[in-house]
Amino acid sequence: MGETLDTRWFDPNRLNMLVGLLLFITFLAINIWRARRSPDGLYIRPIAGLKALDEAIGRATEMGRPVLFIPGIGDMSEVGTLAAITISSKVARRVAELGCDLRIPCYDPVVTALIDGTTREAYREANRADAFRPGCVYYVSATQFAYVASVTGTMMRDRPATNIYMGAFYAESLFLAETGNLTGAIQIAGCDQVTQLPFFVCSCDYTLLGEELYAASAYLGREPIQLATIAAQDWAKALAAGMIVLAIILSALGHPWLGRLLKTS
Amino acid sequence: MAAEPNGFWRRVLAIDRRWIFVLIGVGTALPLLFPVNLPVTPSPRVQAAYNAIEAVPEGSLVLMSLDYEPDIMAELQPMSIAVLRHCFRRHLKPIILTLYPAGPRLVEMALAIASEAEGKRNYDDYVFLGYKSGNQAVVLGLGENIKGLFPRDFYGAATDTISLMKRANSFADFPLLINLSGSTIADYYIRIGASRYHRPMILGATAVMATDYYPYLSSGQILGLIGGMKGAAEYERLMGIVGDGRRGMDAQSLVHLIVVILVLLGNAALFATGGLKRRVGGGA
Amino acid sequence: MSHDVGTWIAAILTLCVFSFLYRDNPLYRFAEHLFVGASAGYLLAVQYQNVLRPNVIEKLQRGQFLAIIPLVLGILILGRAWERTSGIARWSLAFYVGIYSGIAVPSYLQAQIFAQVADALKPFAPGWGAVSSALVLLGFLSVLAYFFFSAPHKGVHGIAARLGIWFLMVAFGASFGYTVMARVSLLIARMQFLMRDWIGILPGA
Amino acid sequence: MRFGPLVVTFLTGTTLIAIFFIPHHAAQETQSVILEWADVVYTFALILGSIALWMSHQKKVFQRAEGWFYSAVTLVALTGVTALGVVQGVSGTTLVGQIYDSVNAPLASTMFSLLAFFIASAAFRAFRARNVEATLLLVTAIVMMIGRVSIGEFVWSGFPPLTEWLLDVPNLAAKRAVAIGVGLGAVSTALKIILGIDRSYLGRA
Repeated sequence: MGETLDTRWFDPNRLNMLVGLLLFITFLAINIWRARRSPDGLYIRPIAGLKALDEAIGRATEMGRPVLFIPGIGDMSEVGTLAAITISSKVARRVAELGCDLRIPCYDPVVTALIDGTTREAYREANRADAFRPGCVYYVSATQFAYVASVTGTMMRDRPATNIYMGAFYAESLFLAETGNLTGAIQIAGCDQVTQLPFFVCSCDYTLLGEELYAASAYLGREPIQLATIAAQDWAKALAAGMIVLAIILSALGHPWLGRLLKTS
Repeated sequence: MAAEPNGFWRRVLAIDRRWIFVLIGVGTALPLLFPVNLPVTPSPRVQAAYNAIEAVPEGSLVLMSLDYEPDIMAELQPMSIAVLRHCFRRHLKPIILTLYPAGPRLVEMALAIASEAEGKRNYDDYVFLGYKSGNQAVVLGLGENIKGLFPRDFYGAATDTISLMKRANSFADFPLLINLSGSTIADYYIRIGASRYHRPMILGATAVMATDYYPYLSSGQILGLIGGMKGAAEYERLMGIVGDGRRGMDAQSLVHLIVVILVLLGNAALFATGGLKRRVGGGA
Repeated sequence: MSHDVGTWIAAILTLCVFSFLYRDNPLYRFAEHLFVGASAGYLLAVQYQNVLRPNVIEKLQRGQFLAIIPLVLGILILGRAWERTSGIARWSLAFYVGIYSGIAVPSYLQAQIFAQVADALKPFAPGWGAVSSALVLLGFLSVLAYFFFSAPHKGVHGIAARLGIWFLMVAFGASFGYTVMARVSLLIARMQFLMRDWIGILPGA
Repeated sequence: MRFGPLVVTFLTGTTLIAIFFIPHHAAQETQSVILEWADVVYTFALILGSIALWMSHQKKVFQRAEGWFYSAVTLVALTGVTALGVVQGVSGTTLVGQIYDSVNAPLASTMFSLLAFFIASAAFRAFRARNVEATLLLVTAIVMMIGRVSIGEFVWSGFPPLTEWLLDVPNLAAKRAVAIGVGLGAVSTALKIILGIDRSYLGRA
């Protein structure tokens, strides 16, 4: 049943995606250029949960209790995890400045290694390298509910004042958020799994919905280039919406070709 | 009540969550002990899955991939048992495999129950190939050479010596694929087995996953869809048997009812204590 | 009552976990620590059997020396164990992050953007279906408006974003209600395990 | 020192994006080799994490810190399961397989089933009709909960189709918009990393 080996150097069925990708990179380049030219020229609407993040860390400092940062149970193939790493480093920096205790239990071992590095760096940048406690970023278990068991145990015993959930979450979302709610912690969540959002919305004080999570990681940096990427995404969204409306109108008039252009394999 | 206005409703609002836990626990256990067997009406999607198996000619091979682990077996195991029994009843010959390392024990349990109920025997009526690691790569391999992928079955017999396996070389030899899956493995079977090799396929999934697969149903890539314990109960109903799916349905109904009553009670309490007038920020 | 040791262990551990519902206690703490150790150990063993042995050890034994590359990359990661050598782990992490970012770009583009847009392009269904189709389009556009960050939520955009939030809330309610069913099924199965497989007061299998 | 790893990320990232568009068998084989290497890197990260886990619990046991007994449980489980699994293998018939069946599996499924309790308490607490958004959430959730079980059909035969409509129309609209937004956000996040715009993962914000 030997299938003949594929010797094509390009898959023509994916041309539309290549065009889409190049178009998106162009959007990025234009917006980065715009941001460089006038750093204050880009408007990005504020995200409610982010202001709360600062206050929540402040509250933990006042109460003398730890901040618990949970980077989700996604591995590196999930972009939510990448956003979680960026956000964790901003949170670590703020925690280092204020001088409270930080704990980051991790699910994925590679993510653990990455966050360990970014957290050390964040403490160094805040000139508090001495305050970094080795072991505050730790691997628990890459088994969903073993991770949950351990993290909820930490919540019940160490009583963190602030729980921050950022990243890719699955069934454990409700378990963690309900336990955190029971301990009376301030809870801020952000997750890109639509099916888990309702549970965070019900049990947390603030929830970043879907792509607000990625926007947050750009927003926290407040670097113009980072914000430029959000603007580029907005352009792409507008384009997608426009094309959908146009295609539906066209096909109602008997021209379904636009829809066919978007079919992928 | 007059002395302490809204006293009852205030207590309702401030109820310890452990009382809710007790209610849920009792609400689950009681119907299991004292079943009333509420009626179960099969949905069109489950009926379609049932019909797909009915349509396979007697004596045909069917490929069954049972891909889940113990943590979600509650939703998929009753389904596996019901579908296996259906295949056996129709004198089909299932070739079974799993893509999860902890899967074989569950498959063995399901096979033990189904084969005993329908009086079927290993090697004469079915073959269990066991577990193979590699997810997508395995599904791709099934389209090429099954015996190469599984040189031995789960019990160590060489697959080229098993008479049922003589006919089983690749997807092409199966008039029906059955995938009962708790994960994205379902996508691989749909993309590769159903789409690339154009095999008729039915899918069983967890209740949460099931909605994500409706589009494949309307596009015809899968013929039927069984979702969660409820789907298993509907399947059992079609088969005229009582399994863990149907046994669970009373508890399922009662717990849902309890949750709904709790929510209504909470809102009544909020209304009675005037809490609704306070403007509170949105959840999001 | 069951006579199987495995069933007894499973049943006792099940009760240990259920005890968490009352409050945190030594039984739960025991189960938690056992679970963490056993699962971390199981993963290590599985990775050894399924990855390290076939992809590195056996390959090197067969003289396929290309397997040295992942081995070196892997060993570099271990540098993170000490402060002084932690910098060298960056090389393997950079490799790893590069791979998954590279995979993410086309796969999200395909599965999340193109597939969804293509799906949204289906012509309106006839009759009453058209109302539903129109609602889907309206909901889609308004939720997209909510996620449009470059403009403040004012005027028409503000109204659209507000409508978007309403659609989101309905979707969340649907997900929530739908998930209840799945979770209750899992609890039913645990109860069945305790009452049938362990104590034996429930009939049937 | 950081320039090198950035180049590595850029090269692996762009290579994997390119492979997506190249159906040539050599490209596809390259991809599987790279993924195999990534698996090895992951395994070493797992070893690193497990060593750290072991050390932290060992420290607690030696110092007789609060809860040292529980740490001892983790240590024994971790060491025992790893050793047995590496020596004997992990399939169903081995000792590790049996430990998995009577320890890991019931613990996982019981933890999972606790969600049935939590989903009820979360619904009771959070589903309060305080404003339009919360009301939409709660009404949809109630319809879903009632409509998808036998008792719902019993009360009103229109419930099941209503739940289907909720899933197919408002739910679909919101999910689709979120999916497209998430997809674009994911693509740009990954691109930022590949192009070196976002270097925070290397330890520089």
